[in-house]
Formats: sequence, C-alpha cells, structure tokens
Amino acid sequence: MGVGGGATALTACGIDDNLYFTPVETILPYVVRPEAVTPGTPTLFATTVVTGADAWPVLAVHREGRVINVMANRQTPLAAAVPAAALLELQRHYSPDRFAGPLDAGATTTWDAAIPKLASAVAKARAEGKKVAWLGGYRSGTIVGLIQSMTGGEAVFFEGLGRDAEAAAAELVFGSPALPRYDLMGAHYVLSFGADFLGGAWGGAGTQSQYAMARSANHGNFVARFALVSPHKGQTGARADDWYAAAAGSEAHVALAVAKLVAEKKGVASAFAGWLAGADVAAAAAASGLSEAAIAEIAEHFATLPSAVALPGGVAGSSAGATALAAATYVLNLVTATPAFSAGGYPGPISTLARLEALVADLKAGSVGVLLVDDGCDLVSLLPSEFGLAEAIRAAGASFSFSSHPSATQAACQVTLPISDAFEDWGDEEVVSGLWLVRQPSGAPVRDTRSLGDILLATWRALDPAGAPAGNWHERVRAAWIAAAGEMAPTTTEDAVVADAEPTGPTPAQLRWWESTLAAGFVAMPSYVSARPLTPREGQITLPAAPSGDLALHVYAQPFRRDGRYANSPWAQETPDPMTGQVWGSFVLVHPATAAKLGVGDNDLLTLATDKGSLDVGVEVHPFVREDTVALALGDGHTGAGRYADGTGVNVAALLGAQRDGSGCLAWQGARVRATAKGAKADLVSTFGSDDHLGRGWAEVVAASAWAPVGDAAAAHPGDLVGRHGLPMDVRLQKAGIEDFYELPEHPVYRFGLTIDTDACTGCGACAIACYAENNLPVVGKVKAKQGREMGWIRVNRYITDGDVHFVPLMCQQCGHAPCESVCPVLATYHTLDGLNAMIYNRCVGTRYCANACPYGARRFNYHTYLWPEPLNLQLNPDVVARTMGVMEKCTFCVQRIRRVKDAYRDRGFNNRVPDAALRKLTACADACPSDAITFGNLNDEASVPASSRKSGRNYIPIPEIRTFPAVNYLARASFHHAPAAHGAGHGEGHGDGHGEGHGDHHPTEAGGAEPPAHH
Amino acid sequence: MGHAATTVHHDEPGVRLKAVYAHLDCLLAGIARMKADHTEGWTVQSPLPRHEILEAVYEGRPSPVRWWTLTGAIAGLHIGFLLPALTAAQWPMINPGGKPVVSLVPYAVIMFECTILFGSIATLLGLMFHSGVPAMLDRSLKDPRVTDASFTIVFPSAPRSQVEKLKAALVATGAIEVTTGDDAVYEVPNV
Amino acid sequence: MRRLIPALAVTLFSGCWVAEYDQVGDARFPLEPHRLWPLYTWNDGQIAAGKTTGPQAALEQPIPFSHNIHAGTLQMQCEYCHAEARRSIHAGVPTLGTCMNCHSQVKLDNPDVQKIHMAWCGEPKCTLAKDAYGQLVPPPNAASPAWQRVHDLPDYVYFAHKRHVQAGVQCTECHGQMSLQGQKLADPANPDAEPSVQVVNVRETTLQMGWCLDCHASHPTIDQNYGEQADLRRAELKDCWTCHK
Amino acid sequence: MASNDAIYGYDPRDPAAPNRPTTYGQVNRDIIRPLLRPTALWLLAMAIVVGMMVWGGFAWYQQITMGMGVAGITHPVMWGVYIVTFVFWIGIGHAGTLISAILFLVYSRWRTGVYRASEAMTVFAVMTALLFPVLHLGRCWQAYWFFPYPNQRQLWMNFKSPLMWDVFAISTYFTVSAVFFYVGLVPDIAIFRDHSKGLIRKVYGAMALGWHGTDRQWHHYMAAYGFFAAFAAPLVLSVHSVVSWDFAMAPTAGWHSTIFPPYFVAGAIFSGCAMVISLLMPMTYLFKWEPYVNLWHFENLAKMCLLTSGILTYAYGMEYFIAWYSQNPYEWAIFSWRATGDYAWAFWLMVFCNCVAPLVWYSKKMRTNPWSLFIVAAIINVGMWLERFNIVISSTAHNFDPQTWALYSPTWVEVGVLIGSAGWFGTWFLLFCKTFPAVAITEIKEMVAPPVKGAGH
Repeated sequence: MGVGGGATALTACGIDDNLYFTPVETILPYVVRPEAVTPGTPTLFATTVVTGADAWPVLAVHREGRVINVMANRQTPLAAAVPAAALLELQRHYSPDRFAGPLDAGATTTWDAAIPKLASAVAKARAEGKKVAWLGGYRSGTIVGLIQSMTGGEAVFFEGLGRDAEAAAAELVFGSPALPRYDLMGAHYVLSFGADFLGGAWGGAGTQSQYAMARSANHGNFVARFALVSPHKGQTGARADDWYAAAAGSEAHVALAVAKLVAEKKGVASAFAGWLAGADVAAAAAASGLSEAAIAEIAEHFATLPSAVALPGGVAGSSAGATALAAATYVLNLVTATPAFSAGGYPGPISTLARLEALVADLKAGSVGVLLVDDGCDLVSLLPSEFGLAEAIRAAGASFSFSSHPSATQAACQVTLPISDAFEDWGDEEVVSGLWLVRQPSGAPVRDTRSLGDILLATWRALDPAGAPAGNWHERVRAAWIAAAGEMAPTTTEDAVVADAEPTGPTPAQLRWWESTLAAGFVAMPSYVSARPLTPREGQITLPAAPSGDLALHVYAQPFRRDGRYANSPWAQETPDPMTGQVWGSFVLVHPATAAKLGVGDNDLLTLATDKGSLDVGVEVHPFVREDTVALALGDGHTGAGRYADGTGVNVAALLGAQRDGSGCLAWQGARVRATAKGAKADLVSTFGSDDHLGRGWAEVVAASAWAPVGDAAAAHPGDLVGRHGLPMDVRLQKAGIEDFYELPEHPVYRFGLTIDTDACTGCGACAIACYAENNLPVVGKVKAKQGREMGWIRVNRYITDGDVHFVPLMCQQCGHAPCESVCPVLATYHTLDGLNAMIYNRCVGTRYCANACPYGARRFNYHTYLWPEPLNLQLNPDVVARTMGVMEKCTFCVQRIRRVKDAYRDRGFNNRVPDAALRKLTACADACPSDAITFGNLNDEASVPASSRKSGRNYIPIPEIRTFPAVNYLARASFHHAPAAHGAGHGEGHGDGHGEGHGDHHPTEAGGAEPPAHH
Repeated sequence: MGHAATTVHHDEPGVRLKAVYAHLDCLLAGIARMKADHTEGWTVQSPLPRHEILEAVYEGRPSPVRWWTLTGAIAGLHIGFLLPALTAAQWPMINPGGKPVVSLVPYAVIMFECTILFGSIATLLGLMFHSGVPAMLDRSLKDPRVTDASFTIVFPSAPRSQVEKLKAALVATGAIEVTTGDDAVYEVPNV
Repeated sequence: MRRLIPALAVTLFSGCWVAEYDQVGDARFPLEPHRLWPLYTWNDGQIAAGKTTGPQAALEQPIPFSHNIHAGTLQMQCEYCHAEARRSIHAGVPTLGTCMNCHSQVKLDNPDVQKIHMAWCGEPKCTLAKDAYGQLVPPPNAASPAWQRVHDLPDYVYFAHKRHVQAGVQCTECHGQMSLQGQKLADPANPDAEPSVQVVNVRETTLQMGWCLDCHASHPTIDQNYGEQADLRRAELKDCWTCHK
Repeated sequence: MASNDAIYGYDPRDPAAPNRPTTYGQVNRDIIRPLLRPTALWLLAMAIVVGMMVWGGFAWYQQITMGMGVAGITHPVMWGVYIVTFVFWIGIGHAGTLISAILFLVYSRWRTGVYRASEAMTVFAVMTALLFPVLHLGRCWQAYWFFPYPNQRQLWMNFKSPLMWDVFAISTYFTVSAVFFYVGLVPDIAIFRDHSKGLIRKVYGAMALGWHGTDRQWHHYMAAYGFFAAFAAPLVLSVHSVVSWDFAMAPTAGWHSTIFPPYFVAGAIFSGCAMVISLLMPMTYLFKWEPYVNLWHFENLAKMCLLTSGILTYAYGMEYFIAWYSQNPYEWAIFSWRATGDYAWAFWLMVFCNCVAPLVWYSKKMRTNPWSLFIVAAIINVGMWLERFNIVISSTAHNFDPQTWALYSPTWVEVGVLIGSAGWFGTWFLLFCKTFPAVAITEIKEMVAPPVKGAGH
C-alpha cells in the first residue's frame, strides 16, 4: 500500500486568495497507483483502534497516502460508532511529538543498530539466566503469542484504568479471570457502581450503543432506567435517572446489600447464602450515607423490572473494596439470572497490580536482564510514585521502550524503538471473547517506525535464525488467520489447480477470504455468537472496613485524557469537559456546600494535601460530588510527554500512595485529603456560561412513562413535554394561519435535517471531536480558549435542571429563515436549494454580524490564521478548505460529504437522488455518535428520521419564538421523575405545571408539521 | 427714467466696464437703472447673496437647478430599486433569510438613500453647470474687493459706443468708482 | 526632554506589541501573519497561480512532455493517461508506471524518455518487473518527477472532473487544444535552427469564476442530461456550494 | 436703516452683541486673521492628535497582520469597541447636519455662527466613523466588496442586509455632507483666496472654483443650497435610523426593537450637540471668535441637549417598560442584567451622564456658565459612548443560549484604535480650523447690516 507516497501536494492549506504571490504548486503522481486508491476519492480501510481496555472497529478514511479521518464500521456486530478515543488515536498518529525513529539513550540511532542491540541484550540476559520481561497495557491476539515467546511468560499486561479487579473478582466468583460479557440492549434497569460505560474509559465494548438501544422506547416499548451508586456523578453518571450518592468506598457494601434484598425478593437467598454472608443493609446504609429506604428502592427496581443488570465500579469503584465490589455486582447479576450478563467478555491476558508489583520487585532485585515496555499508557506518570516503577525500570539490565511518543516511562528506558500504530500496522484483537478484529495498514507510515511484530520477529531471527518463524509480521498474521479460518474459506476447484501448482503458499480461496475479512475488519467465531451462562463457585466476599475520615478524594477518568495517553492530543485538551466545560487543565470538583465551608469559589486555588504530597489545583464548584468528597481527574500534569501535555493540569498521583485492594488490585480511591484555600486564583478555562437554561426551552423533558408505550410513533402523545413554555404567537396571525412574514423557501429535492435525541446523548464528545477531524477545525490553545475563541462547531451544551443533567449538542441549525443570512452584506451566507445555510468562506469579509444575529451562538470566527504543526497538517481533510483569519465559519452539515454522496449517486444517472439510507449517518457527527443520538436525513422524505421524528411528542425546537424554522430538531430527554403531562381534548390545554403557554403548537416544522397552531 | 435701450453689438470689440458700489441701496438703484434701460451684458457681483439683488436681477425667475435635482432624485429612486432588484434576480437561488428575491421593504432603504445621493449629485452638477464653476471668468470679474465688502456691476464687454452713457448712468446711481479697460488695479486687501 | 520623548514613545509602542506575534512559529499553536505588503492586490481572478486573464506563461516542466505528439500525432485518448477523469474529482496526472507502459518499449534513445527511465530505476534503460497480479513493481527508489501545476484552482474551490466528463463536457472546453501544445516550432529569431519543443503546456482559459458561471448557466449538456430537471440543475449549478468548499 | 439690526443683526440676547462686527470687511479680517498662522498651542494640539493617530495606526497594523484576535471581541460578543465607536462617531456627525441643514430650513438665526464648524465636525466625524466598518472587518482588505461594481465573478451584494443599507446610508451621508459642506465653503474660500498671495492664492484659487460672487453664481447657489439642505434634513434622520437597524434587524434580545430609530436619532443629536459644545468652546477662545460664536450659541445647543436628553431618558424607560410589559423573558433578562449584571457600572454611569447630568442645564445660570457647559458636554460625550457600549455588548454577551454567555473587555488594540480615531478626527479638525474659515464668513455677513448710503439720490 502507498507505493510511491502521496499524490498531489496538500490542497487544504488555506483560503489563499492573493494571486500574485502564490507559488506554483507541484504535482507528484504515484509511481504506480495502488489498485484500491483513486486520487481524489477517499478509500475506506477497515481497521481497529485500540485504546487501553477498549478496542473499536472503525474505517480509516484514506486519501492520497494518508489517513484523514475515521468512520464507523457498520458491518461489525459491535457498535457502529467512532468513539472519541478513536479520533484521539488518529490525532496521536500525527502527533508532532512522535519519534522520528529509534533512540538510544536519547540520541537518534538506526533500526539496523537498534534491533541487533535488542537481540544481543536478550541473548545476554538469557545467557546470564536473567529474565526477559514485558510491561505494557492490554494486548490480545497473535502478538501476545509473540510477546510470550520472547519473554518466556514474564509478561505483565496491566492498564492503569484497567479491569484487574473485575478479573480478580471473576477468578473469585467463577474460577477464571476471563471477564464476563454485558449486553445492555434488553436491560430495563442498569445499576452502575461507577463504571464509565457511556463513552468513558471502562471498556465495555459497545455498552454505550447497547444502552442507547435499551434507553430508546423505539426499540421495544420500554425505557431503561439507569441508577448510579457513586460519590461522584461524572459524564457517564450524568445520564443516571437516580443518583445514589454513596460515600466513597462504600459501593461494595451497597452492592452486596442490594444483592441480599434482591435475592430475598427472588427467593434465591439460600442458593447464594455464602456469597451474601457479608451483606448487611443497615451497615451498608451507615457506611454509604444512603438511607435504608434508598437501598431498598434500588433492590425493588432491580428485582421487579424485567431485566436488570449491575455494572461494576471501574475506576470510580476501585477502592479498597474494588474486587469485593466487582464480585458483589457479579453476585447481584447472578441472583436475577439476567440475560444481560454472560460469559465471554474481554478474554485477553489481564495482569493484576500484584503481578506488576512482582515485576517491580524482580527489577529491583536485579533478576530482570531485559525489560521491554510497550507503547500506550504512561504507567510511570500515572501510578503513584510509591510503586517505584521508574526506579525499577532504571534498575533493569537493559530496558527497551516501544513507545512512539515521549513519556515518563519511555524516558526511563534506555533504548526507544518506536512502533507503528494501528493505522500503520497489521494486527488482530479479540475485544470480546470470540469476536476478532483484524486490520491492515491504512496509510503510509508518518514517521520511521516499525511494526512491533516485525521488531520481535527480527529479534527472534537474530537470536535463533533456525527456530524463528519465516516471513514478516504481515505474513504471520495472515498465516495465523488462514490457519484459523479453516472451512470459513471456501475452496473452488479452480483454486485447487492453483494450489497444486504452488503448494506452500495460501490458496487463492484463502487469500480471497483473507481479503474479504480485512475489508470487513472482523471475524466472529462461533464462541462469540452463543451466550454462555456463568455459574458461581462457592465462596464469600470480604467487605473492607467502612471508610471514614475527612474529605475523600475521588479519582476519576476524564473521558478524553483518560489515563493520560491522550494528554498530548490537542483535541483531548480543547474539547470541553462534558460536565464542566473545562479545557486545558485540571480542576477539582467541590460541592457548593463544601466550597462555602472552605471559602473557595470557581477558579480559586485549593491546596489538597495528603501525607504523600500536596497539590494546588483550581476549584470547579460542582453539584455532582458528595459534600464529603472532592473529585480530581487522572491523566494530566505530565512532564516530558509532549508539547501539549507538558505543564497542562496536575497529576493526581502526587497525592496518592501505593493503594491496593484486598486482592492485590489497584485502588485509585481511598485517599483522604486536607483541603485549604490557597487564597490565589487558578488559571482554569471553562467554556460554559450559565448552567441553567432559564426555562428557555433548550433542554426538555418527557415523562418516560408516556414515551415508553408508544415510542416515537407518529402523532403519539403530543404535548407530553414537561415544562415547555415560550412566547405565544400573535393570536391574529395564528387565526390567519400565518407562520411567518415571508414564505418558507422552496426545497425542490432535499431539505437536509438533523435530529438529535437528547435522551440518547451521553455527552461523550465523539461528535465534537469528529467534527474537528472532518472539518479541519484548528486548535487554539489555552490562552485563546480563555478568550472564548475555541473553534468547535458542535458545542455539547450541558444544562442542569432540577438536578438533572441535559446534554444538548448544538451546531448550526440551518434555519429556514436564518437571521444570519439576511444580515450578511456580501451574501457569504445564504439558504441553498437543499435547505442548508451555506457559508462561503472566501466570500466572507468578516463583519461578524451573522454571529451576533444567530440566536443559537453557532457561528465561530477565525480570529487568526491558525496553522497545524507538522505533521498534524497531514490529517487535514482536502475536501474542506482550512480557513484563514477574519472568516466566519460554522457547521455545514458536512457539505463536502453531501456533495460526495450526491456525486456518487449522480454517477449512476443524472437525476438520481440520494436515498435515505445513504444519508442517515452521513455527517461526521451522526456517523461518530456511539449512542445513535444524531441522525441525518432529508426532511422532504417522509420516511427519514428527521422528518418522522418531528411528529414525535418528544420533538422540540429550542427558542421557537424566534421563528427561524431550523433544520435541526431535538427529542426530549425521558424522565422517570416527571408525571406525564395531562392530556386534554386537544393540544393547547394547560399541562399542569403552571407555566405552560402552549406546547405542540410552537414547533414550527415545515415538513409535515403544517397543522395550524391552535392556541387557547 | 426714460433712457433709450442700449444694445450690445457683439461684433464690436468690447470694453471692460466696471462700477464698484460700496452701498447696497446704490447697487440696487444701479440694477434698477440697467433693467429700466434694458441694458444687457452686465453682471452684478456681491460679497454675499442678498435676496434684494437676486430679486432685482432675476425678478423671481427660479433657478433651473431644481430640474437637475428632480431628475437626479427620480433617477436615484429607480436606480435604488433596479440595482438591488436586478442583481438579486441574477441569482434567484441565492436566498438570504427566506426573503423574496425582490423584497420591497429592505430595498426601500436603498431607494431612499439613492434618491438623496443622486439628487444631491445632480444638484451639484446642475449648480456647476448653470453657475459656470469651475470657470475661467473674465478678468474684470476677478476683483478681490467683491469677496470683501464691495458690490459691482461689470460689463465684461461693453460696446465702445455705449461706454460713456453707461458710465454716467452708473455714477448717477452711486457707484463709488467706475473704470473702463484694464486700468483698474486690484489689490489684495490687507488682512 | 529631547531624550525623554523618544524613550516614552519606544516604551509606549513596545509595550503595545501584541502577544500574538510571539505565536508566529509557535511549536504548539502556530499562527500565520497576514502579509501587509502589498496591502492588497485587486484579486478578481483569484486563480492561485499565474496571471488572471489571458494565456499563462509556460512553466518549466521536469520532462518536456509534448501533448502534441501524444494526443495529436498519436491520437491517444486523454483518459488513457488522465485515467481518473471520469471517476474522480481529479483527472489524475499519469503515474510513472503509465509512462513506462509504452516507454519501456518505444523511443528508448530519446534523451527525454531516458529521463523517465532515470526516475524509474536510476538507469537510462530499465527492465520491468511485474508481480503475481500483473501489476508493475517499481524499484524501491523510483520517484515521479515533480510536475509544475498549470491548471490550478484555489483551495476553496471544489472541482469534480468526473461531473464534467460524465456530463459530456469536452476536455478542450476548459483545457484548450492540448493536442496542439508542445509542437515543435521553429524559433522565429533563428529560423534555420532545428525546431525545438516550444512549450509543454500553457493554460489557455482564465479559470475564473465568471468563466465557470457562463458555462454553468448555459452549457447545452445540461438540457441534454437533465431533461425536465434542467432548470433545477441550472439553479443548482449556480449555487455557491456547488463549487466552493 | 437702523431697523436692519432687528432683521439681520444679532439677537438682542446675545451677550456678545456689543462687540459685533459692523462691516463686511471686519468679518473677513476677524475670521481670516488666525488662518495659516500656527500658534504654539495649535502646534502642540496637532502633535498630540497626530501622536494619537499614529498610535491608532500602529494598533491597526497589528490587527491587520495578526487578525482580529488581537482585539477583545470574543464569542458571543462579536462586536466590541469598534462598532461602539463607529456608532458614536456617526452620532456625533448628526448635530452638524442638524444645525447646518434643519436649522437652515427653519431659519434659525443662531445657527450661523456655529454651523460651519459643526458641519466640519460632521464631515470629519463621518470620515472617522467610516474607518470603523473597514477596520472592524476580519478581512479589511476585502472591504471593496461592499460596493456595487461589475466584476468578472458576476457577484453582487446583499441589499437586504442592514449593513448594506449602512454602506449606502453612510456613503450617501458622507457624500451629501461633504458636498453641502464644500458648497457652503466655496464663497469663503474665495474670500481667503482674495486675501492671500503667491502659491497660497493659487491653491485656494483652485479650490474656490472661480467663485467671484456673480449674480448668476449666487442665484444658482442659493437654489442648490436649499436643495442640499432639504436633502440633508431627512438624511440626518435616516442615517442613524439605518445605523439603529444594524441592531434592530437582528433578533438578538435588547436589539430587536422598533423604538431604536427615534431613540438613536435623538441620541445622535444629543451627543452631537454636546460634541459641538466641547469642540467649539476651546476653539472660540483659541481663535478669538467671541463675536461670532458665544454663549448665546452654547446656550441654544444646551437647550437642544436638554430636549434630546429628555427623549433619551424616555426611550431608556420605554425599553424597560416594553421588556416588562411584553413579558418577553429574553428581553426582560437582558434589560435586568444590563442594570444589575457585570456591566451595571456602564449602565448606571450612562444613566448619570445622559439623563441626570444634563439636568443642571435647566438652570439658566448653569446653561450660560462656560465651565458648566464644557464639563457637562464632556460628561454627555462619555455617556453616549457608554450607551452604545451597553447596547452592543450586553445584548450579545447574554444572548439566547445561556450556555454561551461570556463577558467582553477591550484590549489595548481596541483602545488604541479608539484613541487613534479621536486623533484622526482631531487632526482633520485642527487642520481645517487652521486652513479654512471655520466660521461662515459669508453667512455672518448676512447678519451684519449691509452698507447703506441712505436716501442719497
């Protein structure tokens, strides 16, 4: 692939309209054009993005030698989505700090020198009888065998935000460390003890999409209810219908108590007597600070709702009782025998902290001759220094890092052999037992990196020329899969002839199968398809002592920076934190009452101190932490990790000691801090204005009980929106049936529209980052972000009403009567025949009037000409121009994709129209959304989601009084805490909450919603 | 008064004749005399626009500049409509804010402004055309005293045969100085 | 006083030097300053390279390729070399392999053809290798020559060759009579000398927006292809977002 | 003809009446005497304003090269000091046209002394204002796209945009004011020409367009002057109405209001009259114009201010009343935030400056006290700038989506440009005062009793 390199010069380099001073461009054609690639047309390669404990099947968008974007792979049984992490991996692929080649003691070296050095080090260690050890994150598939054979089993696969407690609990409960599989699709009740299963770092492989299905009444007349037991309600927890703010470290007590109550209700208490032996409702209530009634309520829901599933704690639950909590959730799931819980989750080797600590001990003892450290998580910076990892690595006889990015772990190693990443390498991963994701390189290597497999094979060959397997890594993966494929690769007689002629290589049939597998990107083994129930052993759960002490420090994983591996990704830093809107820095979440007690407010510096150390960090006053808890995110505060990560935020590890749970797993939680106001201001940058939408109709609620029976069926339960109010239209105009002063524009073929389901939206930020990737949005940095100049076209608004969090992604609404259009003096923005609000950058003179007129605040202005440090510019989309200074920009509904898909259909006939199926996930945001919250379509097509959803009772349009007739409509969030609105004989009757001023009638829709407003 | 009519013969080489008045009432008398004598070819100069002088000279005839103004304003009104309407009609699919291609309400502002703009410019052109500025006036008219405090009645080219008669008439009406030919000395008044 | 005033002025002005200047060439968030001089040139043309109107001067190409020989004398179809014109937004400049398809056999003694061989394998005469699928396998150091771009649209223009080619727009309508370009003409100053290749390729049309619009409003293929929908198509073709990105 | 005094002479209330000139020649000499003779004070003032202008130019240079980001504008406040100052200067211009055109049409006698300087102020204020639509552009080098000219792109502008109305209104306003101003100036330039020699005479001779006060010239001149005044009078009302539509045509709460045109026009005249007082008071003493421009004029200007201040106060109150009475939550949120939120200081300062401070002029004593006039006029200038600041900033800062709310504060670049604009204005004005008769000689002459011999013949 990529023979001869890139084709044309990079075209996305700015609106350069100064014609006399533009240099002549050069054209570099391919030497021989690869068959799959057509210059000017994107080619999609199935690939896998591995991110910590999670792996995602995606499609890499290839243009002229480089990967410019990732799109959802809609063929795999896993979620068809582009999670934020996949996009962050893409940006990491082009990180300007990525190593240009191998390093030896900080100095550049060559592969020809580095690989023999590795081989001789291994040979020396083996000769001396010392260990060759491997330290890295989770790896699965063919590479694991290669690693094992190189290290002789001395391999530690440990993730900082890993699932070792779950594995330990699985060992305890089921006798095997293989993780169970969760399938939330049919769950009516999801009880989470803190796992970030909605777009976070937990790694539940598709749980976000499954939950979206369970949540939507359109998939089976129910609305899943989500309860969270955790001292902190983060991005995932924000979706919880019920938040039980249990004290930090008491989740296991609650889980076991609930299990006991549920078992009693189900009458299976005796069967689980051993496991439930430690359960005590009163003690759990005392430890957690929840009332017994609350625990009983959880149990009631868990036992009575048709299908309930409990999720473990993830990072949030990794306290001294981490394993106990995981085990308790397993027991809870077993008690109800829920189909949502079965065997066959992530199978790959998971090492516990104890295993890592054993390696550290070996290293310090000098018994490790060669230490190989994988790319990925920067454990030295992530883990508290009390674990002594850095010193241990330095104590190794020889240490080799495979990191292609600078990090503290890499800096501790002697030699760095940067490896190719997922976009450059062959590979396979088993994300869920039996489901294999296979990948091929999808772009030319950005830097002089080598495949990990090839490095290991070359080392092996150097050590043992006779015993080493033949072929390169690509051939090894192919051979492994062709061997595994067996009868999956049907052979024809013709193939047999060819096979006879060349007996050693793979047959054409096998090659055909392999190529189609690569094209699909996955192989589903029979073991994946069949769900296997889990049966518990006998045993019991030892609950840790109830936590006590002053302020608890709750450590959580920020959804973008995660364990810090994306801290050097500008997108991860500049995409606003979903809950706080914070960018470029760390902040401690403090409950308003606690903040008042400490005498601090937003952006005040707070000194947090433990006996391990202290940190000064800015305060974000936040209602979603317990009063006795402060919350601080992991993954920031790096040194030597690259230009964007260094000096950004603080590293929470400085406050922590070596915390382990009862079974030797990593415990992030449990530290107690002393907090004192520093009396100085921090430098926090929040992109959020007011938390409250002031009843302006930006965030709406529908009663779940009203939605569940009918879903979004047409004309169902109109007027169910709770608390909807707006300005009534003039009665005389209503009587005359006049909607607006001017007629709505005509849209002869398409009127593109977008539907955003705020009930499905989890605020995971995938859409916002996908938009950055697709539309060449520049990253402006902290200083400019503080001035409010971040360029995101999608603003995931977060409103808090009555303790509920609403995520409302807001982009240009492509209004029918757009206030921005009529005010532009030079017609740089206008309404197209397709109903889009066009923005012609090169016509814009920059009056910024449009942004002032826009009631949605959707327009962004280029205050400067932003550039992309090399090689981040290689990620730029050539179909979208990079804007220069002084130009307004905004969401275009990905007009470049619309243009392409229209062209693609026009290729087959001049008057061909694009069908709905090709439009649904066309825009980058809709394509990315793992919750299926965003759907694109043609409003002129009654069957399209945007057209049909406008007839739903959940449909609403923010600030409809402005009468802009937007092309984006929103669907209200379902609530279990609101009674359905009273149904009157017709709409327009009051809805019981007192401030309703008419509801269904002010959703101006042009497609279908033509009924005249009937206001009382 | 009964003076005979004086006719200027253009084929006859003329003589510059200038009467300077220090007083407004004398000037008015001079103008009245010239009018009564049906004398032609004279110009009155004054340091300021006294309506008595203009009434005496033009006898209430309005200035034709007003037709320029009217024409300019009407043209401006139409241009103010046609420019936006025709240019918008050239791009009927470029539709900002849902307004009709030709929208009278927003165009009314342009029409108003163009009416004023073109009316004013036409007025200016009319003024320049009719009053002959910028112009190379006859030397006899270039008298700095006029812009200071004096009034004049000037014959840039009085018929030789009439000069004496005119002189007498002008002196009689109170001219403080009556000169002929190029004998007048124009000095810049001391500031 | 004589010293105070300049000192004051220097202090005043240096204190007012905006911080953004420090961000030019920044490793993290680089900014590009606008060129102040020339303040602005009349840019109705907005063609990224070359003059706005009239024929463009010839650019010096690495190999003096003659369209006249290939498309004129040999009557080769445009799409033989510009192979993607019908199916992609780029027409595609021929790969080195495309050249080698013929020139591994013909005109081997031509010094310009030898330049192709030099680019392919570093020798004036190469032998070709093919893989199992019959595809040419280039030597590892093969590199295409860097052609100078003659028909260059600004970056904010989306131009799909395939739309135009499929619609039946002739290549010559935009590119001019390419088959006449690169003719060997006698040097008028030295008529007795051997005729030499005059120009490789010049842009004959303006490629300006108004020039595009003229066709988009009235090209006969619109009626032919779109029938009753032709008026709608003409409206679409005049929409800014048809060509601007 | 003693009765001429009553008809043409000074108002008997004019405190300077005893010093009034009695002959045309005296008017000439009084007014021409200081021209082209720079004094130390004038040179110092010039140095200051040119320095300010250079500083503003330096700020603008930085903005052009590095982009609008050097200014404080930010999401969602996309218009800042530039538009505030633009509206301010446009407003300033209005008083001049009001005085020169409307008061001309209504035969107001006190207009004569001050109209030339006010008109100059108008032209220069509009020239200053014209800078801002260009320099607030993100791409000011594309500003020519605002004008309708045939081009190969076949592109035109959006005549439905209030900004395009603005372009037409302001360019018309500038053209008409400049023509009106210049036409009025021609006879006076001719006077100066006739009072000078050598090169200066040649230069002024060219500018005087061959004006020699012939009957034909005066005849058409008077007709045309009347038409110009008649055009300028509705224009002055329309221009600030159009400027107000820049705001009122956007749906933004706090802007979207039908009261804006009269409110803006009143405000413009208010600020303009105050500016005339501020400018002419020092000039009068510097150029010794007391016989021509004196407290009588300033008192009348103060009365204009009082009237318009009352209208403004009413408009402020009415905005709040309508916001409350309409029960429009967005409007009410904006207006209550204006008075209580982050920019409350600006709001209350504005109320003090525009509604409270001018009230002292209800006292005749204060109205005729030079210091009171000067200080209150300066306060009004500040207040009117703040009024535009309140309108422009607060409505956008707290727009419809509470999540986007943010605050705005100007950077030194914006302040530099603001100061530079004052320098630009001051440079033109000072240059004008030194090179052209800033008091209308010819029209003053009309107020002087004409020389009459009496019944002598």
